[in-house]
Amino acid sequence: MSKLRLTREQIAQRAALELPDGAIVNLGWGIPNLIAAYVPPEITVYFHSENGILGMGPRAAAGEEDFDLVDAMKIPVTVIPGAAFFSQVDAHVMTRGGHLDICILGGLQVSEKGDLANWRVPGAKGAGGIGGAMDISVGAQRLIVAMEHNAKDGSPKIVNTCTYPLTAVQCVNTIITDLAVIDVTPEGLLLREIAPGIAPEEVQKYTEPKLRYAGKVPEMRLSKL
Amino acid sequence: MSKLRLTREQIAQRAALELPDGAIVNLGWGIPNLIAAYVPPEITVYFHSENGILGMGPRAAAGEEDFDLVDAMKIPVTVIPGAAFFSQVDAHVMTRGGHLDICILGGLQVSEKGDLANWRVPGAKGAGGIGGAMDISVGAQRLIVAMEHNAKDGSPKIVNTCTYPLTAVQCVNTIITDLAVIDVTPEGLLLREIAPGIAPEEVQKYTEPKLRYAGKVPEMRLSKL
Amino acid sequence: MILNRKMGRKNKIYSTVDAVVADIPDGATIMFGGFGGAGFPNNLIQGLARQGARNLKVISNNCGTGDGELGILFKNHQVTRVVAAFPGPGAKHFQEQLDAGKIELELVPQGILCERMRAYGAGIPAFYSPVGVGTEVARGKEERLIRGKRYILEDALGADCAFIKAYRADRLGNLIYRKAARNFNPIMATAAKLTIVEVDEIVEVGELDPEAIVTPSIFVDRIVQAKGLRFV
Amino acid sequence: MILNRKMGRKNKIYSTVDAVVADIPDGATIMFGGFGGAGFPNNLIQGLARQGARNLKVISNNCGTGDGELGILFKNHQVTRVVAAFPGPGAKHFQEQLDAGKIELELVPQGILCERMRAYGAGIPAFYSPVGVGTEVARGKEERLIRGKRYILEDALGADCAFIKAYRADRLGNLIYRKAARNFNPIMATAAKLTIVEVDEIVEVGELDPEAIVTPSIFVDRIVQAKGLRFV
Repeated sequence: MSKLRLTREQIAQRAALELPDGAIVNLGWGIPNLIAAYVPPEITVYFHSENGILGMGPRAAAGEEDFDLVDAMKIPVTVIPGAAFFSQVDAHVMTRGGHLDICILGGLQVSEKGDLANWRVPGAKGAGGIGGAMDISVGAQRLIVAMEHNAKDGSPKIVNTCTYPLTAVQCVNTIITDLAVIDVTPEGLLLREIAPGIAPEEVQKYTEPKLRYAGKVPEMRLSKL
Repeated sequence: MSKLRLTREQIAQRAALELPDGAIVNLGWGIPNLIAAYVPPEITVYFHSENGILGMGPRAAAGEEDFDLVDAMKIPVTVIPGAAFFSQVDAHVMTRGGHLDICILGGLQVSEKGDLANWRVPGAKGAGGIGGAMDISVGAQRLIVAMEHNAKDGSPKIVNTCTYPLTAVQCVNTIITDLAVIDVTPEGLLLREIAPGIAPEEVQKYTEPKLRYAGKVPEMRLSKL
Repeated sequence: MILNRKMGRKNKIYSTVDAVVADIPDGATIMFGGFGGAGFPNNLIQGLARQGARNLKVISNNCGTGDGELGILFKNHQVTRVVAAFPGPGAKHFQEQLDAGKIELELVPQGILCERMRAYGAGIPAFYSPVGVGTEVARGKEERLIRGKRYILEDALGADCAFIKAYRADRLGNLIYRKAARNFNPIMATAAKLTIVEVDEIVEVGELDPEAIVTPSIFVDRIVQAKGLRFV
Repeated sequence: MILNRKMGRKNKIYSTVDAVVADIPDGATIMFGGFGGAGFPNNLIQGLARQGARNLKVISNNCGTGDGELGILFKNHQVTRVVAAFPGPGAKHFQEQLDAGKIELELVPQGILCERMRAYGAGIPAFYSPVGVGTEVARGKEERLIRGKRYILEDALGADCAFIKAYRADRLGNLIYRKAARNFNPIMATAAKLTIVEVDEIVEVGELDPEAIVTPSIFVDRIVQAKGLRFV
């Protein structure tokens, strides 16, 4: 594995740059959950939580938790002025109905066609749980997956065909990893940016499907804290 | 036509006696709209309006109208303590979802099987309008039709098969007219009560399908104002 | 149909009614809130009448009262198709043009009109309904037995644009309504590509109780404060 | 299943948790509100644990955290079937019995869980959904192309009883919730034959703002005021 891979925090920093000013955003489990801290200060984004919050703010300070005000990960949070509370059915009118501008989820596998598998590792113990990921994946105007490029055993997580249970088919627009930013296009995977010091050929080596790129691929930018 | 027929107000008075204490009730156009005035004082019923009110009170007094607070007939009304406002979609979750205890609608025709036609007279001018009647008819836990027993030309409105455009099939439980109270049962129409001074045979004469009755049929009771 | 937020999620407030409807194109499908004289976006409707877009497809409970509410759009011959639950006895201009064969009408049960719009907003393309089974409403629709009962298939109903009326908006677009003026407005807000709201009052962000917001800002694209205009 | 309002629409208030759950029969299908530690009817759950009904069919987002929330019902072997979106890593007792083949699990996407319950409450028997197309969730379900897109048919989901948690009830049963403790509770209230609510506080009729009531009284059958009980 390359020693030049980005950290999870750096993946989150890069992903934060994908957020347009004013966007309504849902962040999933894992690396996506780190992104809120890296939103560029010059823009405002509005966080949606599928348990019924629009306008979620930072996590609650220790000692100031209100356990009726938690995010989808059960963490006590705050709200910003202009927030609204609603039921979970209305929260998913927003997800499934295509009202969220951008959603960023974690991933176990993403296929060449943009299929996403992110809810169960085959053979893992426990019932697993779908949660809101299927509704979010299907409805997002733009779906980004933020994940490590390779599994712990080094196997590619960007694959020709997902072998893990699917979350949704042909739903992913962009993959942001510790090696690259890759867009899913009708012509295949497009290598848009690469981590500093990495060569496109190296990214290809860690990726099962063929990556398209031409000439010099720009370096991944990172958001400042 | 019998001279002993009840008035429209008296039909409403009789219909009011069908309301159980505590019932949630929707009243339609025509005679049903007169019923609210005759609810027995010893009971409480809660009026639902399909434009988004539960707990509708009497009409607003002259000079005190709030034109944002109207019933489904566009009449300025009031609300009672404990009322709630909601959207029209939620109002019809209540109708279609079977949450209303009892609904009383007007009728143009009711068939032996309880089919109801109440939204358009064939050949009448104008586009007509379905309004909320179809949703209400389908969802009511108990549907009563309050109407005159016969059309202006004397023809029966309780018929073997409706010839007017239907509102819903097999939805009516009870018919209250100026001549009788009739229940729709799996065995056919059951003459439950008759107007004072009317003989069962006379009611039958004004009714197309066969009426079932045995022995002495009780007189229609009327609610006091 | 080229209609968009123009100013994005952060700046939704227009200073005039004419500006907020200026780019509504000919042929647009538009939902209009309102029921029984309450909750009609009358200023937006008047603005659309001045703006003059034609060949409009209208989705609304009713079709105006004389020249009032939607009446002016029919009077001006701006509408060619209507989906409605109860056009209404006062819809004089609509009725004339319907009789003259100049307007196409789809009559829909009121609750199903609501439910079809909600389905669209919720990403549901179609659903089975018990309403209208065995009636004219079922004509041309698939019928299906589900657990022994008859149902018909109803399609989701969306629009290019929703014209709605609320009581108060905050500057982000969170909305509250007033009494029975709520009616169709919150549903339509979810079912159109572009939602334009006319409000009595615009308040600062944070002034509306987060527990009592009826339409969250996500569903609102353009806001204009307009003096009350009511046709009773 | 014999479950009813008992005291009618006018008198819904029970004085104890044990009384309000006393007649829940073996084999009942029960919905439980709550998500992420917020909005669980923990007092009702504890009451049901004491009452001892068995062979219960549970509909809930998750399956408890240790002994907390729904955990106690699994610990007591009171549950034989579960419909859930995210049983949860802390659902120890559930997991043990699932692994032992003593519980049947139907895993449902969270938004579809909500939507199926809403459909039941709204009189919609089934709807087409884009969620889960091409995944395990689609297994055994009808797939259909609608306007060129793939959808699967989802059934409405109802229950004999809903156990929910609200913040305040008035004496008629109108409810308001607190922040994200609203979650599944208002939906479940519409989707069960009998809805039992546990509240922090009961107020007089007229004390709740009619514009801000989230669950109108029509959906509530029994109310019990119970001291807060939270498993964090």
